[in-house]
Amino acid sequence: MPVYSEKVMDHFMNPRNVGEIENPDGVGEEGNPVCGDMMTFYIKVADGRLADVKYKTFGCGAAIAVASIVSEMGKGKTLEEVRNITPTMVANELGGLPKNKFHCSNLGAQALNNAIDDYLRKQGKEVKSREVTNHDEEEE
Amino acid sequence: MPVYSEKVMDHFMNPRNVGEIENPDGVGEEGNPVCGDMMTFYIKVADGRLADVKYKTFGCGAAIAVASIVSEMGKGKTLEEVRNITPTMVANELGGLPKNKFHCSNLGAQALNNAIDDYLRKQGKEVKSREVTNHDEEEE
Amino acid sequence: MKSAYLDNQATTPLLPEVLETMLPFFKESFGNAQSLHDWGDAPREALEDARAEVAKLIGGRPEEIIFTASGTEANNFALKGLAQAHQSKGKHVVISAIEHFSVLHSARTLEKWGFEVTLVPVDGYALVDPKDVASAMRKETILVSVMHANGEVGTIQPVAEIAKIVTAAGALFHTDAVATAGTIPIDVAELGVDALSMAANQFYGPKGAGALWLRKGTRIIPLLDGGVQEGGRRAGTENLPAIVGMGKAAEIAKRDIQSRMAKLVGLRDMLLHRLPAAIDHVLVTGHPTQRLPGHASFCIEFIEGESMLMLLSSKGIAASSGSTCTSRALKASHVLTAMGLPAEIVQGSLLFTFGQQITEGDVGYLVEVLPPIVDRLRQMSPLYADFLKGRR
Amino acid sequence: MKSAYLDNQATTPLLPEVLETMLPFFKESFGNAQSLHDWGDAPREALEDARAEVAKLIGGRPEEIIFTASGTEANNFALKGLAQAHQSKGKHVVISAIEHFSVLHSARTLEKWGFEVTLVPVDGYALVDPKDVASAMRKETILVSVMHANGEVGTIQPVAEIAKIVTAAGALFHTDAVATAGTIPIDVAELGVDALSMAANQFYGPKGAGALWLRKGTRIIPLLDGGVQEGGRRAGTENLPAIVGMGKAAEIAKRDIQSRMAKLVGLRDMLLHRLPAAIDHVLVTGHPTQRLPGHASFCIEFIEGESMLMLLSSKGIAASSGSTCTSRALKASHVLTAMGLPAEIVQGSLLFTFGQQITEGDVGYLVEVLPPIVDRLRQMSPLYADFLKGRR
Ligand SMILES: Cc1ncc(COP(=O)(O)O)c(C=O)c1O
Ligand SMILES: Cc1ncc(COP(=O)(O)O)c(C=O)c1O
Repeated sequence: MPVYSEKVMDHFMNPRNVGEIENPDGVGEEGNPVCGDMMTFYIKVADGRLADVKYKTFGCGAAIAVASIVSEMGKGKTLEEVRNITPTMVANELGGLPKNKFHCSNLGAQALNNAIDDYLRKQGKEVKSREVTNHDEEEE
Repeated sequence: MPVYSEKVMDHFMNPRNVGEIENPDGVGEEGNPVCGDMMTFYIKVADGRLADVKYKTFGCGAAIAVASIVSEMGKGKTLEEVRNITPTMVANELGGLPKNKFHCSNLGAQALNNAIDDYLRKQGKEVKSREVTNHDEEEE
Repeated sequence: MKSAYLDNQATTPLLPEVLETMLPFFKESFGNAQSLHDWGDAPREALEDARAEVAKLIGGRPEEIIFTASGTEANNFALKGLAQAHQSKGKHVVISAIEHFSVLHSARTLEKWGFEVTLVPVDGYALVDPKDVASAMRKETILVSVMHANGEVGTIQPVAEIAKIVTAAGALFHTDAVATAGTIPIDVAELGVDALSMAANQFYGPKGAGALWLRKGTRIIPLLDGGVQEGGRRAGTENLPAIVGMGKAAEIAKRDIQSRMAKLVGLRDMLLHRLPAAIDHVLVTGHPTQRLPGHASFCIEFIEGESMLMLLSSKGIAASSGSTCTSRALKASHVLTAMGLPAEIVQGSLLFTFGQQITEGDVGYLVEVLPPIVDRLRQMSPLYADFLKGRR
Repeated sequence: MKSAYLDNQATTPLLPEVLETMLPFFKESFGNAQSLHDWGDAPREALEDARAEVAKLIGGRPEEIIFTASGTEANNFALKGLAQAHQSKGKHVVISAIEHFSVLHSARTLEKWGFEVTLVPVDGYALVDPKDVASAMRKETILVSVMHANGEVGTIQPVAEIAKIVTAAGALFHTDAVATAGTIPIDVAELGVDALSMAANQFYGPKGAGALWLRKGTRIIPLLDGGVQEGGRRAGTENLPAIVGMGKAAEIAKRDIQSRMAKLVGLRDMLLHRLPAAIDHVLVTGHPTQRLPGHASFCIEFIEGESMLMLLSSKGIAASSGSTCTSRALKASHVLTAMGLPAEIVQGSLLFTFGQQITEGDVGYLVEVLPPIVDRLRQMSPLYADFLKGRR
């Protein structure tokens, strides 16, 4: 019984969209105080949508897969749509995560949100830092 | 690894001198308060020696083997010689006894001694009940 | 020489097909179930499969199974772990007087730790009266442990009835099902218990694997502190081969339990009837009907158990006894004593426990060889002599 | 695909000849070692033979060996059992900061039971300074436990020196030798300890068997209450096959220990030199010479252990790590932390533990596949990017 789902393994072995964007419209970092993992997301915005998403990540297999799937989930979406991505959605998209790795899904969604915050601030908008949480209680 | 020595097994499977003596010169009983085993020895005395020794016993394999070997050790011996039979001598004669069965060797020597006491009393001699013990500390 | 292993209570033989399922975990799948690399995958999967099978055997959920190394460990874990976890609610524990030593002595340890323990008596059949449990309960009672069936006399307790009383009083109820799990059908929901102990070597599984079923959400303090195995409730590298064997044995037991029982009950009843017919002054111990399927226990008067066992062994028959002399600690069976049997009767205890390997021929052989053995020992017995002379 | 199992610290594979000696006890010799009839004879004899072999491995006497089901159980037994047995003399216990969780968490349980526990620190090599033990000792110190070698960084402690201090102060000294027994020579008399834990699956024996060696005459309170097995100090039906396997594994280890060590030390040193040469920013963790023969541990900067393990696993290599992410409890290795390594360095922990099956080719293969893995992960790492930009 492998620890991770096939989807997680696929995104871990072949992470999509890794890297940095030169002159990004927004940069968002997030670190996990529990495990020390870190993610940095870079975004390009066009027509209110994420035209490009890239990231760097320091962390476990789950963290890398989460970053990869979040980059895919975010790309092409409107900022509002991205705001609605919850950790549970991320975990589900990956075919589930081990219980003790669920927090990684949080990390990805949060870092991408932070990048949007950064973009909006650069646009001169006032932004309250927001915490990405589940709207539901699916997390055990 | 059998629990008992070969000698114990031999005396258990083929106990010598089992039975009662009609009109014995002495009868000695001994019961063990720890395990509930009981032995009754019957003796015939002639010329200051045990001319015959028989017994009945209720108890474990060790108790039966002890009674048997004690009857053999006692037969033909002078009363004084019999008095000197210690539990350790009995156990040694049997090729050793398991630690928790050592008390059985006590039982046999004691019951035979009690029979001698009984004989002496019948002879009108004054007898102090004596406890059979080891002179040494071989018992662990 | 003929031989018959009639001591399945001591341990059952391992089924060859159970050993087959264990072997890969001694060989290519030797890895540690906690390892993240590929060597951990097969062990981890097998561990969870076994958990599911063991849960199914007793109608529980997989996540409610905590593997241990023995029935003894499961009992120690239940008694000490539950008492410690719930002591803020009270420090009173109730057990029956005929529990296995692993429960009884765990309860003594609890006393040393400041708990109070009440022993509930049994009747002449070794049955616990649920009313006695009810009256033993106090406001501060946190835990009751009454075994499902006793290994020495085979009596099956009215566990469901007792569980109702205990649960209504707000205490936890543990049952030692080491003698019953895999032997008679068990459904933890029907029994209404909170915790249940079992051991694989009682149902043709390997030694070294036991389990505590613990109702979901029930708090317990680990007995073995350390790593994260078993959800942090029982540390130590998992004994994968043994656990896998327990899973397989559970699966087979679940499948075959009715036919196994049918076979044993018939032969057991045959022995329960034929032995007292063949030997005078024999008592059947335990309950006439509420008893384990393969369990026939007796007391043979005027003689002692160990010497019978030795002579039976010389005829190729394995049995056991609750006599003082057969106990390493030189104590008479606390079970037979609690049933009110006098000391010299207890000395004549003799116990035959059948397994699936038994045949009708074995029962016949036993009934043929035992009477002369009894005779021979009685001829040597001063108690029997006294009896014949009318002195008893 | 090539494959190399470099995680022998998690568990060693079972030697085929050890399995051979175990098999009869799954088959014809399935009996209970406590049984008085013939079925008990072979198991009883095998049990005592195994006890003698395990005693011989560490220079103890057979009657000083108490079999357990794991190293974890031996450690729990030692800590809890010795502390409880001697608490009338005082309630202070000393352990090192880098003990295995089975010692560390047992000590926490002791704290809940009213004992005081002092943790002795280690230096950057994970070495305990005997002077620190000396200054941790108090009048009421009854027990000190310092491991023989640490499984995570391989450092071997100056146990004999510490034992002298502890003994002179009148306290008992236990050492967790799970990582060393069967791996390096041990003589309990030379070490001067009072109790020593070991586990069979660390020296090519089976899972499910461990032992506590306890100096003759030392009082201990059982962890597992129940029957009379192991002299009444550890109850529960003996796991005969596993114990027999432990005995055989001990016999072989005793015989081969020098040649086994020679083989491992050579390959270990090769890896300790070649890996830092092949990869930049690599730290060797643990002591350069005072370390387990087959033990090579590192921290690879800027990346995390679990992702390295997964990529190694995809290349057929089994290893382990002390990173937060590889721990189920999401705690960074308390060992690496106690050595003073910063959190982000600890995250890059990587540990290779060799067994007798290893070849020089395996080391070569590892040194070939690891650098591109590290490269790939560093390319993804924001920490590495920062480093390159001179921000760290
Ligand atoms: C009812 C009962 N409980 C517990 C045990 C202890 O089991 P183990 O010796 O496997 O630890 C036994 C053993 O026969 C038993 O019959
Ligand atoms: C030093 C040390 N002690 C104790 C243990 C626990 O052993 P087990 O998991 O076999 O119970 C280990 C396990 O690797 C260890 O390395």
